Amino acid sequence: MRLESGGHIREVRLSADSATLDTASHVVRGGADGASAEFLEVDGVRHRVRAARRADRVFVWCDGDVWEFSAARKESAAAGEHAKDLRAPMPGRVRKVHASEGESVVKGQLLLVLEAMKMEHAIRAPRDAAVRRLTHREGDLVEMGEVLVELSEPPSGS
Amino acid sequence: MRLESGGHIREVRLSADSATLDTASHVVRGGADGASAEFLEVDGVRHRVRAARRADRVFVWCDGDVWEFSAARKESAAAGEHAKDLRAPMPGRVRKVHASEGESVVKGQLLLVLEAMKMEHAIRAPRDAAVRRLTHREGDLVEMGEVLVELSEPPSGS
Amino acid sequence: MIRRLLIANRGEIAVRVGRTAREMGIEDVAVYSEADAGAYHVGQMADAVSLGPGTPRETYLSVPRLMEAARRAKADAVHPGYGFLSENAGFARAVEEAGLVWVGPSAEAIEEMGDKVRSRARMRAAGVPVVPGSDPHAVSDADLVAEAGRIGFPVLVKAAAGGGGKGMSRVDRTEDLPEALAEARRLAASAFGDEKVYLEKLLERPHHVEFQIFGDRAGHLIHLFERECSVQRRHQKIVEETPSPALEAALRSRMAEAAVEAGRAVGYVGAGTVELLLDEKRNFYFLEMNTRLQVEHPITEVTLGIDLVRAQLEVAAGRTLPDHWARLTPRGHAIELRLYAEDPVTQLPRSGEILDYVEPGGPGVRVDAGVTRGSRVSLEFDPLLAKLIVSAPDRKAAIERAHRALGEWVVLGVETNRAMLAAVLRSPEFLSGRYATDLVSRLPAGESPEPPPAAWIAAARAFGGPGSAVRSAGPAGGGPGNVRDPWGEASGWRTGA
Amino acid sequence: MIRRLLIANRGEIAVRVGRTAREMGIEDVAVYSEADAGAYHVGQMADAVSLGPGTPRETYLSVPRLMEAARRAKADAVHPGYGFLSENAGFARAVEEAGLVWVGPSAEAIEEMGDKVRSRARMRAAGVPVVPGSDPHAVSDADLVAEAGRIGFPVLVKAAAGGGGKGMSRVDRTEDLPEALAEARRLAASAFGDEKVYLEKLLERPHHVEFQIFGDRAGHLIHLFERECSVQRRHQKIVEETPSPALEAALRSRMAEAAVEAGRAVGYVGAGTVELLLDEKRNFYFLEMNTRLQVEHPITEVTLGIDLVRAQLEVAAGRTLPDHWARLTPRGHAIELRLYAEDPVTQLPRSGEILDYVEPGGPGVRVDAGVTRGSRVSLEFDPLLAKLIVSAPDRKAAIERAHRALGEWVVLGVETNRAMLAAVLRSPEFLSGRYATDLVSRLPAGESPEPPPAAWIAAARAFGGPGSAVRSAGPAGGGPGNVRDPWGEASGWRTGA
Repeated sequence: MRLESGGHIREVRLSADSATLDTASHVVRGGADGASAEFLEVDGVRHRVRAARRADRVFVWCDGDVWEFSAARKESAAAGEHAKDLRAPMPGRVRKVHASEGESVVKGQLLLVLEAMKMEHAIRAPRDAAVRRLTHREGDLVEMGEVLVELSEPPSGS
Repeated sequence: MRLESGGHIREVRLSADSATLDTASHVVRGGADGASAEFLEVDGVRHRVRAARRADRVFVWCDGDVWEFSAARKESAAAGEHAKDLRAPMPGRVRKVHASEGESVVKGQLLLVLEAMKMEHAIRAPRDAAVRRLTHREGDLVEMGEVLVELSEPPSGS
Repeated sequence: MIRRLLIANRGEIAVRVGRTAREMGIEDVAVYSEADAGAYHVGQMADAVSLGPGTPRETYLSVPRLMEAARRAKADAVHPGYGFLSENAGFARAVEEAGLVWVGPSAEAIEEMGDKVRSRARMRAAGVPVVPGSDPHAVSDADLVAEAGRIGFPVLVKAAAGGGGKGMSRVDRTEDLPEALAEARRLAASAFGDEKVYLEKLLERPHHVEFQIFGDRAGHLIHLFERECSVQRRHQKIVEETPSPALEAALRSRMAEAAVEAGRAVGYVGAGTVELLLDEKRNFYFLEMNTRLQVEHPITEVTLGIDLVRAQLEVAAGRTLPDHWARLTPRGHAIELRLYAEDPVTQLPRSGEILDYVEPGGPGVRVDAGVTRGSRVSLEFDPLLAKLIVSAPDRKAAIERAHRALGEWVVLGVETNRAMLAAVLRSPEFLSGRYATDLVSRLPAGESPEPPPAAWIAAARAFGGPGSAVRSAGPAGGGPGNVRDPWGEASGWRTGA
Repeated sequence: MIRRLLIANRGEIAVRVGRTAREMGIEDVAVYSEADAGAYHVGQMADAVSLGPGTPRETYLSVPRLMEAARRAKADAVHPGYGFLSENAGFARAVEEAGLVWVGPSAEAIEEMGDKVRSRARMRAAGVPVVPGSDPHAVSDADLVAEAGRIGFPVLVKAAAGGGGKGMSRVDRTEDLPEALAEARRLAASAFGDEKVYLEKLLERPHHVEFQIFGDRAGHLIHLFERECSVQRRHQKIVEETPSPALEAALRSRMAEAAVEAGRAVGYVGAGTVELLLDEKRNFYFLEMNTRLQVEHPITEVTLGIDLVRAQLEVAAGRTLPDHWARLTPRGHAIELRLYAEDPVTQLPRSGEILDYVEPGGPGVRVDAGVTRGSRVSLEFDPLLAKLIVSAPDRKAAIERAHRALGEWVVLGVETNRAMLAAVLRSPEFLSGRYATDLVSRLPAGESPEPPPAAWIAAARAFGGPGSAVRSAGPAGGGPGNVRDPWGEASGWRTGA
C-alpha cells in the first residue's frame, strides 16, 4: 500500500516475515507477540512499537518517537513556496483581510489575519504572486483546511 | 439477570433510566457519557465506575473498590462448614495425604497438603465428618478448583 | 476548615487540585461545560456539576454560571486553578460575597497586580527595580511615541490588563508604533475589556526567572526559591527548571528579597509568583506578579518536599504557614516538561482523540495529566495535555531522567510537541545551562524527518496488513462507535496545489 | 563503565533497574522465558534475549541459561534484581569468572550471609546482638530439643540457607519439635538444597526494622537509615515506611551503628540490608542480612533523594560512593504499598489478564509496576504486581496521600490485596504508629461485603444490558482474540455442595 507521513511517501508491501519499502527489502520478526510488549525486529534490530488507527489515519510510536501516517493520495501535495491555495491552519474567524482580489503581492506580505480561541494567525504570501480569489470576508467563520486565498499559478520550473 | 459476587446473589433488571436489584428500584443516570469519565448516578449519588468483561466474568471498579461478578448458577454453592467437596485452592501438587477413605475425621484435622510454586497449603476438615473419597495420591498434579476430598453429607439443619 | 471545594477549572490543574483536596478529606467538585462532560477531570473528582452548554466564555469564564454551580454543589470554597478566572477580581469578590472561601489572594491584591501599569508604579515605589517603560500617564499615541524615544527601541507594546504574553508585540521603529498601538488596543479591549496599553523596553536575550512567594493572614510572607522559565516559544513556557542555572547564591538572595518586597507592598496572602527578567549584565527587573498558582509549581514542590495546594487551602481557611517553611532549602534538581497538543512542524494547536496513552513512571517521575486514553482534545481549550516533572540529585541526572521518561511516554492520536521537548533537552545550550529566552528560536527548525522502516512497517500493519498490531481505536468506553471529530481529518497547516 | 547490562530478573524490579540504566546511558537488556515473551518488562528495555522454554527453575533460576543469555546479549554486566539468583553465590562467581561485572556484593559476602547459622556466629563475634538461638553445632534432634529447652519456648525452626520466611515454623512445645524439624529439613532440602536447620527464640510482637547499608571498594561503608517492615502477612511484607514510628533518635543511632558493624564484619561492598528485630523492651537483635536490593528500597530513595540502583551500578564499576552520602538526612515520610495478585478473602495468589489498568499520579506518588493493561499474570511467578510509593512532609500526610492514590488505582481482571492495603491504612494501630508484626492478623478478617448498587448495575450493563459501559476485554494488542486462561474461570478457594 502507498503511505504518506510528513510529506514522505512510500510504497509498503508486507509479507509474513519481510517487508518492502519502495524497493528496499527488510527482514521482519515479531510484533504483537504479547499484549504489553510490542516489538518489531527489523533487519535484526529490535524496536519498541505501538500503533493506533482512527479512520484513515494511523499513529505509530516507535522507540519514543511518534509518526502519523495516512494513505497517500494520487496527486502529491505541493507545499510551501509552490502553494497555490492558502488554507486555514485552524478553525476560527477571519479578523482582517489585508489584500484584495487581483492585487499583486510580494513574498511575506500580510494577506489576512485569522483569529481563533487563543491566538491570531497571520496568513502571508509564500511567494510573489497575484491574488486570484479571496474566499472570505472579515468576520467569516472558517474551518480548518478551508481555502482562504487563491493565488496565481507559481512559475513553472521553480 | 441473576448475578453473583462474593457469595451474594442479586436479580438485576435494567431499563433506560432505572435498575431493580431484587425488589429494590433505583434511579440511574449517566454512565459511558464519555470515554475517560465513567459515572453512574444512582438515586442522585454519583459514583466513579469502570467495568471490564472477560468471558463470563465481569470486573467492576467502583469508587476505588473492586468487585468480581459472574452469572449466578442455579444451585447456590454451599460453603464453609457445610461443604461436602474440598477443592484445590490453587493449582499444584499433592505433597502428602494424611487421611484415608472411610476414616472419621474431626473438625480442623489435617487431611492433605498441597504444594504450589511458592507455598504449601494445608487442607483441613471443615467439620466432623467421614472421608468418603480421596481423589488424588501423593505426587499428583491438581488444577485449581478440582475436588481433593469428598466428605460425608453434612448433618441437615445445621 | 473547608469541607467541599468547587474547582473552577478543567484539565490537569483541576485534577491536581482535586488530588490534594481529597488527601485533606475535602470533597472535590468538578465543573464542566456540556461539551466537556466526558473530560478527564470530571471523572477524577468526588462530584461534578454542569456549567451548562456554550463556549468556554459562556461556561468556565462565566462568573454567574460558576456561582450557580457553587451553590448547586453546596460548596463552601472555590479554587480557581490558573488561567480562566483565576486572576479575575470580580470572581474573587463574588465568591467572598456569597460567603464562600476564595482560595487565592484578596480581590484587591488581584486588582493591584492585574493592572500592569499600576503594579509597575507600585513596585517602583517599593524600591523593586522594574523594566524601564512608559510613564503611567502616557496614554495617547503622541505621548507613547515620545516615551518610546526616551526608553529607546526596541520596545514591547503590552496590555495593562494583560498577562501571559497576550497581545504583546515588539516594535523596532517609531514609524511602526502607531499601527502596533492600535492593534494592541484592539486586542486588549477584546481579550480583557480594557484597551489600556503601555511600553516596556525590550531586553535582548533576557532570562525569565520567577520566585514563588507565599503569605498568610498572620503577616508571614516568605519566598520558596526560584523557577527558571527561559525556555519559551511565542512567550509560552515549555520547559522550566529549579534551581536556575543562571543564578549564583548572592544574586539569588537579592532577587528573592525583591520578590518578597513585591509581595509585601500589596500585603500578599496566599501563593503568588513574582516574575523577574535578568539581563545579560545580571541586572534584574520586576516583570509582573501572578496572583495564583503557576503551571510550573510542581518543580518547587518536588525540590522543597511540600504541597503548595495544601498550603493554599490551609491559608485560605485561616491557618498560618508551617513554621519550618521559613527554613526550607531545595534538594536536588527538578525539570518540568509541558506536553502540548500541537503540530510538531507548524506548532499550531491540534485536536483529536487520544487513542493510546501510557505514562512514564518509576524513580523521580511525576506526571500531572489532564487527559487519558480515550480523551478528546478540543481546540476550544488550552492545548496543554500533561506535565512531566522529573527530579534527581543534580541537574545532569535530572536531564537524563527527563530523556528516559520522555521515551516511555506514549501519546497516540493527537500530535504533540514531544520532539521539541526532546530537542530542548538535547541542545548544547540547555545542557550547558547557559541559555536565555531565545533558546527555542535557535533550535533547528521543526521538520518532518523520514520515519524509520520499523514505523512504516508498523503503520502498514495497522492499516490492515498481516501481523496487525493495531490498538482498538474505538472510544475506550465502548458504546456508540467512533464519534466524528470535525477537525480530525485535516492535517494542520496545509497549502494545497 | 558499564555499557550493556543484562537484567537477570522480571517484573517490576527488572523495569526499575532498566530505567536507571537507560538514564545512565547503559543499554538495558531484558531476559525472558518463552512463556514470558509478552511480559511487561520485556517491552520496556532497549533489547531482550530469550532464556528458552521451561519453568522458572529452568530459565530465570538457571545459571547456565543466564550466562548464555549474557553472552548472546554481549552484556558486560549483570544485575540480578531481588529474588531468583540475586543471593546465589554460584551465579555471582559465574558472572565474574566470565569477565563480566556483577552488580552486587562478592560471592564470599553472599555465602557468608546466606548461611544463617554462620552469619549469626559471625555477627555475635562482631559484637552485634543476635536473637537467642541454638548453638551452631546443634544439628541432631536431641541436640536441638535440648537447645530449645535452654532458649525457652516458643521457638522458630528456620532453614540455615533460608530467607523470606520460607520453611519457617513456630513450635510451642517440646513434643511438637521433632515433627517440625523433619518438615523444615524436608522443605529446606527441596527449596535450598541444604537441609540444615536451626532454632531461634520467637519474639512476641516484635518490630521488624531494617537498615539500608552501602559500601564501596575504597572501604567506605555507610547506613542510609531504616525502613519499618512490621506490616507482614505470612512473613511477607506488604506495607513499609520510613522513618520508623517505633524509633527515637538514640535507638535509631544504636541500631544504625550495629547495622554498619554487621556490614563491616564481612567487608561489605554494594547495597545491602541488615534486618533487625526490636522487642517490646526495646532490645534489638540481628535477624539476617540481605545481600541485594530490597523490594522496599524506593522509600529510602524518596526520603533521601537518591537513586540506589545508580549507586549500585557505579560502585560495581569501581566508583566510590558520593561524598555527600555520608551526610544525607531523610526528608519527610514515605510509605510503600505492595499490590499482589491474590484472592482478597483467601489471600492466595491469583492469575488472570489485566483488562484495565490506570496508575495513580500527581504529587508525591511513584509507581514501580511490573504489569500494564493487557499483561497476563501467571501463578508461576511472584504475585507482586506493582508498588505504590507515596511521600509527603509528615506521616499523617503520607497516609492521606496513600489513601488518595490507592483510590485512583484501577486494576481490573485480576483480584488483588487492594482492600487489605486500605484496611491497614485505616486501622487505628497503623494510624497511631504503634504496631508490630501482628498488625495484619489483628485486622478484621477478609470478608466479602455486599457490592453497592452502583457496582451491581455496572456489572449488569457490562454483561450486555443497555447503556453498556464495558471496556474492550480483548488483548490490548488486538490479534487473535481472547487467549484462554486455564485458571481464569475458577474463583479461588471454593468448597462445593
